[in-house]
Amino acid sequence: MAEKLLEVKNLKQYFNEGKPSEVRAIDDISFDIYRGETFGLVGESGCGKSTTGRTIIRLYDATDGEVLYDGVSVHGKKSSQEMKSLNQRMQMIFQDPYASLNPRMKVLDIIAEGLDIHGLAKTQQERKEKVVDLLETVGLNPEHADRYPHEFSGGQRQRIGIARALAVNPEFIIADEPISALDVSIQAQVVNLLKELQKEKGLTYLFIAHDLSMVKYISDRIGVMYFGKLVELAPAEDLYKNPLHPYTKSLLSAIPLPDPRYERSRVRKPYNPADHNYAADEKLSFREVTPGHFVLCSDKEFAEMKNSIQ
Amino acid sequence: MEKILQVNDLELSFHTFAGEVKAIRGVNFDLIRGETLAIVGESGSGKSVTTKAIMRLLPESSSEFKNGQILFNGKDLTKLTDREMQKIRGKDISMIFQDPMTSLNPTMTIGKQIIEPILKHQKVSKAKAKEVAIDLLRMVGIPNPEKRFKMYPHQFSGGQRQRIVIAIALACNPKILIADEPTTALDVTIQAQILELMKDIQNKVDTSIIFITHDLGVVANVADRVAVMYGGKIVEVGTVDEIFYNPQHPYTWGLLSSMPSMDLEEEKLYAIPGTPPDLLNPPKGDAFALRSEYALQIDLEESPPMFKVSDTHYAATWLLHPNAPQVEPPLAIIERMKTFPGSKYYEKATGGEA
Amino acid sequence: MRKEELQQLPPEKFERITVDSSNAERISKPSLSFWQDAWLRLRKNKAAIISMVVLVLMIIMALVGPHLNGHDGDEQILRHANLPPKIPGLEKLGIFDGTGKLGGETVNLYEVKKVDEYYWFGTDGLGRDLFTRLWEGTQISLLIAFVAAAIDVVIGVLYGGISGYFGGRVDDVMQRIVEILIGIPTLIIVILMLLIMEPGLTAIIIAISLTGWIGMSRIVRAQILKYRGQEFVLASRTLGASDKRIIGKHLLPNIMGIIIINTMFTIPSAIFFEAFLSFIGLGLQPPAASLGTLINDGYKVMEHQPYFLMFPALVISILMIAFNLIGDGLRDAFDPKMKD
Amino acid sequence: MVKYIGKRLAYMFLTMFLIATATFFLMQTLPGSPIASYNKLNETQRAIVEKKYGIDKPKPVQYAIYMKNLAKGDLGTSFVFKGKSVNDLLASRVKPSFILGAQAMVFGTIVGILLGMLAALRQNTIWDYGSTFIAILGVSIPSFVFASLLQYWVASQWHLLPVGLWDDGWKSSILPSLALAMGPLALSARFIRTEMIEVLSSDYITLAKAKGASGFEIAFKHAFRNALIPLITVLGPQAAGIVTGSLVVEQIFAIPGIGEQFVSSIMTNDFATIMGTTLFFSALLILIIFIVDLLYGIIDPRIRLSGGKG
Amino acid sequence: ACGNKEKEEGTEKPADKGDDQATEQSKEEESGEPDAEQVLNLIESAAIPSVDSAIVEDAVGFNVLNNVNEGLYRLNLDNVAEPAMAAEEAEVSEDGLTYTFKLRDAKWSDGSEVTAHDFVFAWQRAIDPATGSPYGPFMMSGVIKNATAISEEKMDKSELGVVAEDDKTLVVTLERPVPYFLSLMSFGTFYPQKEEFVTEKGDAYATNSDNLLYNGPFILTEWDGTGDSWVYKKNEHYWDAENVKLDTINVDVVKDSATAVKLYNDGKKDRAGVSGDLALQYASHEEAVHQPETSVFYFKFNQERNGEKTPLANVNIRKAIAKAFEKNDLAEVVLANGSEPANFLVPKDFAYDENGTDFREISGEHLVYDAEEAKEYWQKGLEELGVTELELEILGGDTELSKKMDEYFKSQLEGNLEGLTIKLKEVPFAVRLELDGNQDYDIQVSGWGPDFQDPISFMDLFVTDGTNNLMSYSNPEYDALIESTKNELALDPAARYEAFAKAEKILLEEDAAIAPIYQRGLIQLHKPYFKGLAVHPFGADYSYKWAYISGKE
Ligand SMILES: Nc1ncnc2c1ncn2[C@@H]1O[C@H](COP(=O)(O)OP(=O)(O)OP(=O)(O)O)[C@@H](O)[C@H]1O
Ligand SMILES: Nc1ncnc2c1ncn2[C@@H]1O[C@H](COP(=O)(O)OP(=O)(O)OP(=O)(O)O)[C@@H](O)[C@H]1O
Ligand SMILES: [Mg+2]
Ligand SMILES: [Mg+2]
Repeated sequence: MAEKLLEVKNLKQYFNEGKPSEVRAIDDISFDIYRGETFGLVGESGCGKSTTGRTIIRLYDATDGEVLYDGVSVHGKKSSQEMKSLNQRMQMIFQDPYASLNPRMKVLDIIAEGLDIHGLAKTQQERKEKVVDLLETVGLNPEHADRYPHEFSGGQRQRIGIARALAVNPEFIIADEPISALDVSIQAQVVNLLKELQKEKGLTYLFIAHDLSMVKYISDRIGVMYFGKLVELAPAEDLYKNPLHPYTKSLLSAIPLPDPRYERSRVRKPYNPADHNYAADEKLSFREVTPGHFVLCSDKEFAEMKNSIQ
Repeated sequence: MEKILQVNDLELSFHTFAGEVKAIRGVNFDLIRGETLAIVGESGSGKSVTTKAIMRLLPESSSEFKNGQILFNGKDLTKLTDREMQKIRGKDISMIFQDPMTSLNPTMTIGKQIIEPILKHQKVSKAKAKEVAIDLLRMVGIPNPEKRFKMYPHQFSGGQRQRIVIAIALACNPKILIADEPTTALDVTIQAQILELMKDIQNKVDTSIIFITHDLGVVANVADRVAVMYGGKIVEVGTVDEIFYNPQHPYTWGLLSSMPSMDLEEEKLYAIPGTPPDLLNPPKGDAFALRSEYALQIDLEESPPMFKVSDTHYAATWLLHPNAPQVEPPLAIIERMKTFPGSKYYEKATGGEA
Repeated sequence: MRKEELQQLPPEKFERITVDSSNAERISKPSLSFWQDAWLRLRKNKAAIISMVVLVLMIIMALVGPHLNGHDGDEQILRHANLPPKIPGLEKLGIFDGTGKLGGETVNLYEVKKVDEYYWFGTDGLGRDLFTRLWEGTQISLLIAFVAAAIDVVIGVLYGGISGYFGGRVDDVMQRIVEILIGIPTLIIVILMLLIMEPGLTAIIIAISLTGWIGMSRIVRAQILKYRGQEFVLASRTLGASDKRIIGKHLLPNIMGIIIINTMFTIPSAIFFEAFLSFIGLGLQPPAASLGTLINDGYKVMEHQPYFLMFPALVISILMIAFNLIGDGLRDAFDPKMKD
Repeated sequence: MVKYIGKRLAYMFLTMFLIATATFFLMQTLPGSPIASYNKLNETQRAIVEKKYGIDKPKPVQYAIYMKNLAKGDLGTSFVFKGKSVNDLLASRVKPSFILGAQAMVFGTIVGILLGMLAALRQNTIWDYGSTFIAILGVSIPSFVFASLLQYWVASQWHLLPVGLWDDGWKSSILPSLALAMGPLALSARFIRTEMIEVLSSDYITLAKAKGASGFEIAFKHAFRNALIPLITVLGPQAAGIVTGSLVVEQIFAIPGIGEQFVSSIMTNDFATIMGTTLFFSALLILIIFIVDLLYGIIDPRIRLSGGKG
Repeated sequence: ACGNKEKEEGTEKPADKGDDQATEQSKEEESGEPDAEQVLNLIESAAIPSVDSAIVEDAVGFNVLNNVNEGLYRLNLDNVAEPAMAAEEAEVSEDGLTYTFKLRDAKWSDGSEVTAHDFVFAWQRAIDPATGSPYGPFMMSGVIKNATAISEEKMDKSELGVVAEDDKTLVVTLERPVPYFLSLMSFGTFYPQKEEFVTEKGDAYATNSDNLLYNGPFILTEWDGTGDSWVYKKNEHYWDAENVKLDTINVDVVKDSATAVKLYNDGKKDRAGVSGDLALQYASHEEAVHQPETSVFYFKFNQERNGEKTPLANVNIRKAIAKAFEKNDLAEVVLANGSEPANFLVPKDFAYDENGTDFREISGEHLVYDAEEAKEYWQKGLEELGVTELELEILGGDTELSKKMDEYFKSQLEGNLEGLTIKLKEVPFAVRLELDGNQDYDIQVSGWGPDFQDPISFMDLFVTDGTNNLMSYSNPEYDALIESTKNELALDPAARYEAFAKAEKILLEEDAAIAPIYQRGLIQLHKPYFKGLAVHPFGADYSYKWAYISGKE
């Protein structure tokens, strides 16, 4: 297998720690992302997907655990130089194409912000040229550089966000629900673009979404999160064909497809955490059921899964 | 087939700083008692405006009815006084909005918000209204309704809030329920629950539902009939099977093609190029032509009328004109058509098989 | 279109054409800078435009007004003290003809005092021309308004910005300081200043700097708190932006609107704060007057010499209405939500 | 909740303590000694009097004593009103100021809110412009001008209400209250207008309309409460200011209030009274800010106390 | 005037002084028949800080005291001190050092007798430094035997030269002959206090109307010690109660002159002072009473500031400034309130020699406005100083009227004296006291109201190191003259007045140590039915004892 680009080890992120309002947004998750792949992360709203992304890029300081990027820890004390270099190699695309662009900045300046911060453009001329290149890369016209975000549609805005992330030549991009707020035809534009870029530049993605159908289309491997925990991780095809964790099954069964006949026959499988019937002393752990297919389960469940596969 | 609502030639504009926004440019459709009509179309195509026009919820200062009728039980809603309209809203026609996070008043208990339309439209006592409200909450699946009656919206999850909004909409057993993207803000599992709930309720109380969404999966799930909107017009309307398995309008093709299929491995998703039309200066002719690879010369000059495909199926595209050249729909669409008996590709497919 | 017409459409109309899809990405609006765009929208706001014209007129009057009627605002002609307004032309209409009250009787004071000159807005108790003094006062008040607005913006925005942006302990401490500052009455601070300061513009500015910015800082803080978690700020942080950059480039431009509106509240209070300072003795060096001091002097004799109060009150009201309408207009013009 | 209130109270005491300290030392730098007015006293007398008031001791000792007494709620003895405790002095003056202030606040806010609502509901009509005009006049013309105008017309010319003095029951309070009300009126009108416009465009108002609610119900049952939050934020400190009296208005209407007394105490160097009044004022202010914070929670259940803004 | 610290225009004390016009007016009034209802409504300018006769130091306090209590003497309608608690004129020894008073049968408001012991107690209490009485030592030192020593804690208070020979006989021993001693006896500080009552009340004494005992024409009610209103009721125990006609006087504090006038016009109040710009409008009002006071205002020229000589140490500069402003315009147009230009320090209509000749006629005018002369002095002064320009600061009050006046000075002085720049500093009273005390000013607008009817009340101010000098003025000749009036000339009125006249000439004409500006006047609105008001030129402002209502309705 390819080399590990990002390792997340026992990561925890608690908000308002110690207070009654404590939220365990991420509760001990571990996974790796390999260079060049797209890692999909799905789960219902509020399960901690964004928090995971933001903690990886250090918008939040982790409560516990470790994030290694290319073998280097992201968290902990860092010089501003080290921070900058990390910021350059790792970038993020945000969920909301409306909130993530400063309404009072020109597209040129939005995209060039990374160039300015990292001193990647020596002259105004070069700066402008680079921005124009980026705009073309994401399928926008050079004259768009002089405009303000509000003049663009959602899909175009999301592409500006992508151009901003690309400006610093990152290797790894966290895409936090980049398409959830867009309508179908525009979703396709953005997904196509991300795929093309990956091919051209060899990017690695962490692709966050709650819609399994798009995620399946774009991802190589998918992790399923439930209430701050990673419950299943498998290659995309495998996960879709062979979901093991009941939550994953439920999630898959809930996706409506643009096929009325299929819809009429689809049966949704509800998920109730209580159905696991874990005993008080049972230990849950993340185990590999088939090669590359991990599930959070107890010993008993593990055995059952193994059986059912054979 | 009782037509409970008829929208005829609706035209509507907004007056803004920049000029007149022609948001609705001639919309026609009927709603039949007990059915679910889905309206799909991309953002900005006029779905919400159409339904808000029915409810007369558009800002009076900036919106203007240019033409058309909205007949509800034979009454033209556009002609009613505010008072008369208030009697219809919430009682005969009610509405569910997209975002459960913002459509409940944050400073009012949910109980009060549910009781309000009951007290308003039915002559019942407060206690009785409360009973009704608690029943409704139970019906939409809020556990412990008696206890949660006195709680505020922020104390509920998104899915629960959307259920409450539905409960409010159902409070007076409306004849028409308009759901404007009721699940867009929810994740799939909760979306599925809400959709099931709506279907259940429709079976129980026999309302007609206008369901707005741009998610074709949802449409496939809930709709009896589908209307496709583009640029302030309905460009195609038909039963759900007709639209999904025998679509005629290039825009519908584009929409259906841009969804990834769970089974097929595609290299690249189909994406409709370009941006939606500028409704300030709507293009002459077919608004979709500029983005369509099937554009005809006439598309740029003349806007197409509704061509009949079947008794229930109409589409507004010059491609259906007898003089129009025959075009091949995208592959994914042909795949779909193959399974539809009325389609020209159907025979081929079965023939081949047979 | 009728059925038969439909049938008759010529076949060439049904030619397939290719539409350049990159064209479809084009935005039809002309490219404008942020400021041009704001200006365009401001220009559509009639009230704001009229107010701007009025404000410019007022500024012009403040500059040239003192030289218009040949009287000197500082020259005391005691023989001409306490004359009511008399305006050539209008006097024939029975208004502003020099009649005023004296000891309960209405008489033409110009005749009684045998004055031949015209004092358009009358004279004060020392026989100084009020027209001239009014515009000189307007000059000073406008100056103070601008200075106060500047202080408000500089100190208030900086303080509120820092407090809100860094939050936590910094915010706690800074907010306690603010509470103490509002807790100590201004009068005490001003009296202390009296001991160490020469009265004059510097003293006024310092006094305003000491207390005038607190309201602004609180509002800015609240706004910053609201914006600092927005995604575009996070985006900038993932790019490695410094705090300075985030505040300067991202936060401040977005809270401009509210800053402008709040400044509109600051201006009148500054104008009257100056009057209050002058009253205590820390303000302007006599014989200089300001709108505030003119009103302060005027309201006491309102009953008998209403023109004392009327003209400065009128000027200040016009100024305030103009300022506010311009402020509203600016806020709307800068607000992306107000985009057509 | 209890914990939160406890914490807030602790903070309030801290702030009070700091204000008391700051004022105490500022007071020492005020011109003249507190017994400046005793300038006829000879050296011996002066020494005795200073001893009597305890101002012969070193400053830190004086400070300690003052703070000790303050903790017991004792504000000391007036230097000008011989032998009278500052507590009594304040007590006798607070009532008129409070009545006027409270009436002005209630009247000003109610009328202001109505004007603001009217302006918002009839946006860009003559009502809107009229209400904005009144609001601007309210902030740009000082209360003493209103006071004089009211006194002249209503009392002197039309003889409808007393010219001044505090001897005619509630009648005496009407004009001064009206004059004082202009400030809060203007403020409320401006804030409510802006906020109502925003609230009226929100989804839940549309939903309320969709329920069939009438314009009146929408404005008062649904929108009003939500538009109130920003207003009470600014109104709180204003209330503290108005309730603790306004020098000029009290002087114009010859009302024996605290504002007037405060100024004379400053003019006569009555340190104990200055300190006492200042502390009274800040205590009230801090209390009101606290109440405003509690009100947030009552008006808007979303603002949980722990998250309430400081 | 009440003896107060320096007063200044705009403290807006509605006190007015009896002059001919007012006296005549009141005499005329006496012809009217009193109405059945005898209720008077008045305005005061400030709250009462204290009614303890040992503590009182402000105008309002002395006024209240004068109407609820009584000393040995009381000023009558003609402003002559006549026996009050004293049954008859005092017996004075040959050397003028011993005064023996016989007390009349008078009662306190609790019904007990007023005795000589009450005087002894009150006086001793006032001089006792522990009491902290501002006026006790000020009035008694150098007058009553041993007062100075007691006030400096060098002697016990029982050594004070006042003894109760029996219940009804009081003997006072003086330090030196004091020609105006009897007029002091009407002054509040010398009023009696009942020991038993004072001790019983302790700290609470005089803190409200219940904690006071009255022996004057009225008793005080509804005074809570801090409030802005109080009521006088007729004192049934007063010895002369049959001549007191008023039943009730309602008093409210009104600080704003315009409001006071409005209350007057509304019929709510029977008398109101008119100040500031309003005076102009009311000067010719038919109910206006127009009365000069005995307060005189002048420039103080500070000769030494921060240890250095100021340009004002130059006599020509001082003279130039003193003569460089037109005083008639100032009084008539700027002040316009009945004030009169002053070319003197001791006011007119105040002190008379034994023939009844006004001191002013004896002393004449000094430092009259003369722009030409002023310019000459100015040039001379500048040459002596070796400069061509001077910047001087005028320290003034922060009231409306004093500001207006300052602006007038600035314009006059700068107009007449080339090279002079005037800076105005207008500060609140407390700040001004501080600056005055530190001699931190150049020129100050200052004023003085007399505490008793004698030129010395003014002349004493400017002796070297006088408590109110504070401008480093010192002239041995002047000091000697003033000293002589207290000693060798004390019993020779004519020579004494000559000495005062000479001293005044030195102070003004020769040294221009100060520059007189004006003698204050006031305009009062006074209802015609309000009759018999006694207005006093010094001490307390008013006596309501003889006042009554006649013809109201
Ligand atoms: N700054 C914060 N302080 C406190 N709690 C937070 C914070 N940010 C997130 N949370 C909580 O952490 C949990 C996980 O949030 P997160 O935003 O990661 O969810 P998500 O999976 O991205 O959901 P969505 O699909 O809605 O974006 C939620 O319960 C959220 O309320
Ligand atoms: N109040 C308004 N003033 C001006 N223009 C409006 C207003 N409301 C809607 N429009 C315009 O009308 C057009 C149709 O809007 P509408 O809200 O119906 O779209 P939609 O199909 O519901 O889209 P979405 O899927 O984003 O909800 C848009 O171009 C929109 O900008
Ligand atoms: Mg998220
Ligand atoms: Mg919509």
